[in-house]
Amino acid sequence: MALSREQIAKRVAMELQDGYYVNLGIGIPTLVANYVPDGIEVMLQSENGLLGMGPYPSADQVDADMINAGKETVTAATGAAIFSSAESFAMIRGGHVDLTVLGAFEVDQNGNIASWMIPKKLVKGMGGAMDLVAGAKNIICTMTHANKHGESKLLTECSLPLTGVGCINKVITDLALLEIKDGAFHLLERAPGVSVDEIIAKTQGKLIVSGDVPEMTFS
Amino acid sequence: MALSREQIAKRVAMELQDGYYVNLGIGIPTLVANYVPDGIEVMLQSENGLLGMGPYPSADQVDADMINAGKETVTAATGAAIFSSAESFAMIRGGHVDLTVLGAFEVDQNGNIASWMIPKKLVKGMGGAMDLVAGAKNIICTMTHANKHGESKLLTECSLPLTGVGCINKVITDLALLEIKDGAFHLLERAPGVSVDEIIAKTQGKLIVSGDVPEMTFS
Amino acid sequence: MAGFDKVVTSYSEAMAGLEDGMTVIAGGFGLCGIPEGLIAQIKRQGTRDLTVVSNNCGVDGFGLGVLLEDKQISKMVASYVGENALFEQQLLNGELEVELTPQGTLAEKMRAGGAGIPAFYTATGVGTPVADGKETRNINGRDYLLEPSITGDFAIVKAWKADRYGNCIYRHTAMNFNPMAATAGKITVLEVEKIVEPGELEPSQIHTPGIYIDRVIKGEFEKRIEKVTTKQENQ
Amino acid sequence: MAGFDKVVTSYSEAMAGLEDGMTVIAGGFGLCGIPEGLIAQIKRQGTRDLTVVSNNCGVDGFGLGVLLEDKQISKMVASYVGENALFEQQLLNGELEVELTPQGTLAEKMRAGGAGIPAFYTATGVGTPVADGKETRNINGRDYLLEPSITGDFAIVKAWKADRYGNCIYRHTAMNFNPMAATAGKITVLEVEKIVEPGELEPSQIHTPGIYIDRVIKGEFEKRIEKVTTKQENQ
Repeated sequence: MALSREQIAKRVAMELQDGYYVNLGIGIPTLVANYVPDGIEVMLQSENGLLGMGPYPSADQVDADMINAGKETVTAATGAAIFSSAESFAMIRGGHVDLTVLGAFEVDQNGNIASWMIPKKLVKGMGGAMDLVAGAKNIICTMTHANKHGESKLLTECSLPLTGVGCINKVITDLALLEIKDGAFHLLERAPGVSVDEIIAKTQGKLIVSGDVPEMTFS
Repeated sequence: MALSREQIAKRVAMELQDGYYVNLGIGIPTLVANYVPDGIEVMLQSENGLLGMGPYPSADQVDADMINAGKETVTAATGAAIFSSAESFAMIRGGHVDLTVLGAFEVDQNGNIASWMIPKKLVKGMGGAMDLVAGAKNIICTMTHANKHGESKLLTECSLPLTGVGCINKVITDLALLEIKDGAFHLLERAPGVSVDEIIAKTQGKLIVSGDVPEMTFS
Repeated sequence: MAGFDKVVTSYSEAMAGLEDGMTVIAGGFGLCGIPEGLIAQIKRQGTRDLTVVSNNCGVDGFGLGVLLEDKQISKMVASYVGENALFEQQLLNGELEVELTPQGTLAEKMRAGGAGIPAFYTATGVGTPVADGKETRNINGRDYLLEPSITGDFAIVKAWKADRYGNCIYRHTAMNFNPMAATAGKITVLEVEKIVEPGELEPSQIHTPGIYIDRVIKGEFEKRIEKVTTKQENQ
Repeated sequence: MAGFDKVVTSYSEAMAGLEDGMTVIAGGFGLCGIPEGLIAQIKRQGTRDLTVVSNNCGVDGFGLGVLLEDKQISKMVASYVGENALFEQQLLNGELEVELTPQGTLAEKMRAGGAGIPAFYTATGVGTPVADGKETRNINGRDYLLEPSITGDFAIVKAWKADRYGNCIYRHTAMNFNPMAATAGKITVLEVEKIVEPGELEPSQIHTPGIYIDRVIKGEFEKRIEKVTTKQENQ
């Protein structure tokens, strides 16, 4: 069965390593913070200028001067640092963030990503997404495998205007975990109960399936 | 009579205006701080990362962590700010310093300056001088009018490798105050007792003398 | 004003010299850390045809959004502008031009502008619509875009505490774009919650040195919150 | 080390991985704010053929100058190097290569290196020997040089206080080149006077966030002064 948003987040969280500095995008990526494995510490970077984002505040802790990149009120974790947006993107652009997790409209077999602009629809802007995909060493893209019309979002070539070129290493969808390398999606894991055939059917880009593909586990 | 180092500094100090942020180079420029006119406040910028340099410390105030760009122990004035060298040169390069005063080996009629390198002599480096001359809005160069062999240091064209191009507005020497514009030195003031003829004789570059040239006053 | 005392007591003094057609760089991220009183003054003055450079453009009725009400902004340079209906409408009507700029590139363009760096290379935006019309250059095997810096006729900045010389500190994440904006204005106006005497701020803890600041005014802040999220609601 | 605790207890751990031929970026201005113990460790290790990037190269017998004694430095990138006889001698003998770089350009090269900006334009050095072999480009009517950024295999940095995560603050003008150096090393090692617990430093007052720091060690500092100048002597 296709994974829920929470299950996608849970699987992403298993990619975390102790001591990682991580930037989580809006949507499913945000949920990853709820599933950090036991015994592991990560520090969340928020691109407005916060390293060490804590949980949401209690009602009486809410402070208009303490927000995250999603403009939500947050707290600072113990050992946090706060700095300017220029410094924040110096970190991001300079490759100091260990892992970035973000959503997308489309990803293609060359690691290109489209996530910000749908022609003829109103474009709100790319925010920090272009900097994140250009700067991160290690990027996981979370998305549904196909759109609501059943059309694949894992493509030979992105059809929408790009956010970044050749930057996505790994995609975790509701159906599968795939690595992108050498111009192809490599199927590494499938969601419990989802068949390899379904994944093949819903992947428009070049897909490499080698041997038995294990089911995901979540711990 | 030719001005002393102190008199040159005193004349430079008359160019200060209330509220100026000023960078003073090593040598005669440093002395300018001793002659800030009454009723005027200036703030000294030191390029290692100090805005608001105070006087030298008393013996018991000496702190190895508080130095100026000349590596001398100093104090911080009231209202000082301390920052990184990158921030310091952002200020300088970005044109935020109101006035820079520095010495030179040679200056020419096009505002070029040579101050750091004598071929075949050991070159110690340009330090911050190239950034200062490229960034300052307003630069006064202090120097002796001629070298110890009597050869002019105000030239048609600098003979030594340059520190900066077309950047010097004003020169205050032991003999005269000159403005540089339109490819010539314009004689504005002469040191008390120094004749225009002497200045003409000791200026190799194009010199414009118009009307009576007043003697300098120092207050 | 004498010497380094940059404190002004009226908003009209604070924004004196702002004229139609000028470029204004504004600090703030969403509604966090915005110079509320300076924005209100621009609305009051009715200055028109402004180019505004800021990460966002406020919301309907608050922040930079209020400058849309009388169509005072003709061009907006921002990374994300989706929070107000009026913006959308003026954009679709062609009354408003928008230059979308990646957030990190925008921050760096302001910093570079203030630091006398006219242009820099960044990998951000290579191969995307952001690269259109820009030089792409391969440096050490990777492609980069040449991005020009930004300066403004005015910068409007919000800090927490400033001394009379303009040395200031920001509070928490209300810092955001303010330090870079502060460096990039020909005239930089700082609106603060508290004015203190020179010497009260520890020199090495000052976020923006006074050399960048031309005028300081004490403001009153509503500090509207765009998205109140709390533990109770979410966990 | 587990999680974010970056504290190491020996200098050999602190500098583990430094190999012959590597590039080391060092903070400090003259003898002010230099990582004394890390420099001593490099001398002890005997690592050779190093490229060292630092504003200065210490003095005879102290600071980076000690690395000249056994000819460990093959190339020095600096803005001013005139303070030691050994340097002069090795330079004249051709044992040492020097790349003189304007101080502000050097600071910006380190910052750019850490910030993922491969090159930037600056007016500093146009028309001078510094421009030799570099692209000069006219932007908006003024000439600028293209300057590539600098990164190092190691950065060695000195701060006042750091927490175990590497968040740190510098003391007075001992800040100087340290914050930029900290960002520009593949491995950045921080030597500090005091180690505090996470949470003890106010988040918005941290000069260098821990994300840039790989290892932290507590050192003992002589803090030699290059030029003691006092009121009595000078006024």
